[in-house]
Amino acid sequence: MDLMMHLPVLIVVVPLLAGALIVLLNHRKGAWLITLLTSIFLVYASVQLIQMVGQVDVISYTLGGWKAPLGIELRIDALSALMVLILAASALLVSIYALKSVEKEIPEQNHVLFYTALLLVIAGLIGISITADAFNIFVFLEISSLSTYALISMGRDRRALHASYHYLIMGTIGATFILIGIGFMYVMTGTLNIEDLAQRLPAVADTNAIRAAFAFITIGVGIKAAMMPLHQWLPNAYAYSPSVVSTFLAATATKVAVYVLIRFVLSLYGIEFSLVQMPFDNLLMILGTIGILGGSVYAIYQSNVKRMLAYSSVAQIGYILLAIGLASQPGFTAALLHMFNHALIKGTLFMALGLVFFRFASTELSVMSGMGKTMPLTMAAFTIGGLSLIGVPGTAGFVSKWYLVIALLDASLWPLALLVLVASILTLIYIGRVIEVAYFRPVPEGRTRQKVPLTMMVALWIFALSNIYFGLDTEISQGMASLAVNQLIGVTP
Amino acid sequence: MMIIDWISDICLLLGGILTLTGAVGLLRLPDFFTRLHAASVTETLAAMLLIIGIILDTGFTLDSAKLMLLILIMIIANPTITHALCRAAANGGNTPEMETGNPLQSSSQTVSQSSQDKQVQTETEISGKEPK
Amino acid sequence: MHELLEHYNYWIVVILMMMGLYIVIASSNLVKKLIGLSVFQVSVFILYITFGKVTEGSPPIITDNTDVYSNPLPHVLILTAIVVGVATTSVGLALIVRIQEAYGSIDEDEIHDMDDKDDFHIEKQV
Amino acid sequence: MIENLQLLIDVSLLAFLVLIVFASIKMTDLFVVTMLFGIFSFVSALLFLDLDAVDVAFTEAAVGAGFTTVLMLSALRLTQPYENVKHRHSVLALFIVILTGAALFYGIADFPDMGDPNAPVHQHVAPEYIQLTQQKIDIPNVVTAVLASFRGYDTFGETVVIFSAGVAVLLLLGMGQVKCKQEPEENLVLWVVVKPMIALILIFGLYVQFHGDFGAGGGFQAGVIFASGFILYSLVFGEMYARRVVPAAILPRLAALGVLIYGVTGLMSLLSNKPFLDYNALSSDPVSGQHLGILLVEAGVGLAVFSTILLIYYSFSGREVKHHA
Repeated sequence: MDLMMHLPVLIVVVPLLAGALIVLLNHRKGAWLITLLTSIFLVYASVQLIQMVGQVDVISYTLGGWKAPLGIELRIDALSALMVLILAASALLVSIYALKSVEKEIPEQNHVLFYTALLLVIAGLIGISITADAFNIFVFLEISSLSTYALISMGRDRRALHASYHYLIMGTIGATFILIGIGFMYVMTGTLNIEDLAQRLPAVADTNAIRAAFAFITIGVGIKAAMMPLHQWLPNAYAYSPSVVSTFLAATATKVAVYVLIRFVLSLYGIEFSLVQMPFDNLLMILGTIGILGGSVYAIYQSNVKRMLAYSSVAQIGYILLAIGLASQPGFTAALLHMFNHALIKGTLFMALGLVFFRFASTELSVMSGMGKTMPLTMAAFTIGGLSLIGVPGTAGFVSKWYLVIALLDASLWPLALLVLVASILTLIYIGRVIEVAYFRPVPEGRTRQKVPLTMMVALWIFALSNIYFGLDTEISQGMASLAVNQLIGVTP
Repeated sequence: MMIIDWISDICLLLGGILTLTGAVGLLRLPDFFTRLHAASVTETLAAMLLIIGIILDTGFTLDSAKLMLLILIMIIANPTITHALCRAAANGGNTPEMETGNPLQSSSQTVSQSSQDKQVQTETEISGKEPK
Repeated sequence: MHELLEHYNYWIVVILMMMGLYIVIASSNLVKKLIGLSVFQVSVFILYITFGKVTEGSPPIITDNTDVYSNPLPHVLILTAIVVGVATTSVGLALIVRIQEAYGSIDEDEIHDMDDKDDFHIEKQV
Repeated sequence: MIENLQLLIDVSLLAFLVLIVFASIKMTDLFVVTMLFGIFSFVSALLFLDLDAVDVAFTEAAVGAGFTTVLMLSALRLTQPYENVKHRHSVLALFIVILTGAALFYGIADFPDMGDPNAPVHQHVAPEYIQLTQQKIDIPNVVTAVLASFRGYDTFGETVVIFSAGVAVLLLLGMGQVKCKQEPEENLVLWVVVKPMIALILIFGLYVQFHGDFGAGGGFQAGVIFASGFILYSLVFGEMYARRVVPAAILPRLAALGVLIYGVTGLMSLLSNKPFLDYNALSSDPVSGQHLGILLVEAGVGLAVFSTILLIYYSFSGREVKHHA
């Protein structure tokens, strides 16, 4: 048995079965341990997969031994491998962090099921990232979504319940839209495999059905990705969910939706159809711009820091969409880089807030007064994350913004490049508010230096330092991104 | 063979007519219990006649054996369901109309209980008519 | 007659979808929203099953009587989708029960007002 | 003749569906809306039957008309059965709905005709499924073959979906507890009739489970039917007794076991270095390997679905009505 050969399917099946195993064993500490071991395996597997992709370009794995359009195929190219790496790394850090955080925030009788749901979300998102079957995307989308609804509702505030319900309604509408889109493509071509679809679509590309399918998939994925006018579910869902959940979701969930969009736009429809024939590039750029400005402005007005960052996530999705809308090689590279870097940034920020919540059971701005002195390490990490979000040189955030601005200038869209800089100033304002309160407001009376668990601190600092590392050494992230782009648009480097 | 075909046709026809009367009764009868009575005609006798008609038409195959089982289950289940519904309605404070001599003359307006009114409203709306 | 009926299913399915979506968006009752969502999903199921129908075909269970079978693939897809639908509905209902317990209401507008009050309350503390 | 009849049924059932949904838009009594939705599901199940989708019809009837309705009624018990009558921002709603509808009408305009055997859907992959099922899997029900073998990975996902729904409901509502006073009223007729009925339902569930290769049915439908037998028992005799027969605490484990059975069956093929879910590896003879594989995964699906459905029911029915403070 050659396990290496089966890694593509194992990275989905192992977390799924681990989730079931946790329920079967029903042991509280064991649940955490299994989650941790699973995530370690996932990180190992994703690194292996990246190396394999470097050698053979595309790994194809046919499930059940049935060839592609008949059976379901898993396809891992550089883009999928990058997604799996982001997911696996976030999963590992989050599960280290979860040990103490879950103990604090979740009632004891729910721990086992909480970890199960977490593993199912991870597995679902990985499943979406590596499948080459349009319908299979829907199935794994629902696995991750259902568990996400449950996880969000575990927040202590009653608003978490409402936020979760709201997400359930919008998310299901989104998923059903995707289902409609897939159906429309299926009826015109008779196949569900993405490669096969890509081959058969050009013959029927000039039909209403295919254009409508494109619209439905875009809107459906747009809801899941919190594209600006469809973002209403996101702020409260992130703000009121438990720290572990908001960290993992902020680092990964919307990115997977953007991944699906890229997959459909580039691998399936092809640039020719989606970005040239349809006025999709302009649409994406407009939506991206709205997202950047709207998200940033909303973020400034929030008094809850978690919700502020949630709105900031909406803005960051705007950057990614804007970059995709450029329909150029530098644009796509910038988009993928930002997906990677934003995961690091938001992971850091939400974890830091999780520590604040751990101590003070609140993430209101007022609570953070003087926190630079009472929780210096946490706030230092938060500051690194914040600087990275603004795009200060030497941080990961700078790299992706740099690439985005270059790509914009390449397309001689200097007003948009200016806009990106303006948006950075907006980011500076809302992050600055937090920093100001934390470092320059007085420490509330009687509050001393706070202790926090080591595991949580370690996870936080790994995230924070990776922001700096990937800000200085861009070889890995940039190399992966450009390899993925070259594979997607069929250019050999 | 001819006779069996004839019997089958008669069964189907009779079943159809009974279904129709049941439906009319469900719409026109005044209160919950009389309506349930009308519905029970449809779900026992009419359904059974239809199935018998089909059995006779197809001859004796595995399918018709399954249909016979279906009849058996319907004989047991449907009256029980009607019974349970009646009991539940009676326990829920819904009493049959006893005073009015001819139930057909008591229109839905005279039925005072609100739950019955709602029932009437539901069914008239489904049938596309305006409630009074 | 037949020409007119060839797209009949699709038209009705679209109307059903629109009605389902309308219930989801326009109704402020959480249970009714969920029912609307189910109607929306079931109409998509009908769409898929309509794809699979072959004229004069029979169910895709191999028998000696016929060679023309309807397409089994949409059936398989929709079996999965039905499961997804019931899963979503049950999670949604569980959420509604918890919302009722926490807010004392299942009317979305009322819940929104209460949410706003919660926000305001916290801001006042600040 | 038969075709015209099918078309006639199709047309009238669809018209029914529209009427039912229209009525439920108008209704404000949630009990009525719930019952209408049950009818809606049942009529759509009939429609699926008419469109040759027997397995789908079976599932929709068991799930949509049966289980979902029971669940909604249980939820209404815990909430409020009436809707506040008001139509808010219906202009926005209408706008969105009309926009969506327009896109849909635009899209369906150049669909192939319904039932056209030359449509791409019937030309590309489907014929191979039918052919290969006869050659390599050798079971009559092509849907089961595609479900469990060709697209077994999807079905694995489906099993996990229902499992994750169970986990979610359990996280939200807990398993619930039953007080002794919650016994239902004495009803001799029901008691006498229901007892043999439950036996029949359970036998039918087993039949559906193991007959899925040959006719409509399979693990999913069987799981729902089996669970509905226990739900009936708990409705008529009291949940306390039902919980004595199947304790709530083992249900999550059974569901997890179902998922594990499916997953491990898939992993077995890895031992002989064949891809995940390749049942040919299960036996020296590929065809009997397929049979064994399908049997095992269907058993996994059945177990997972049965326990999850019953678990969800327990969670709802075992929860006490709490009044908001």
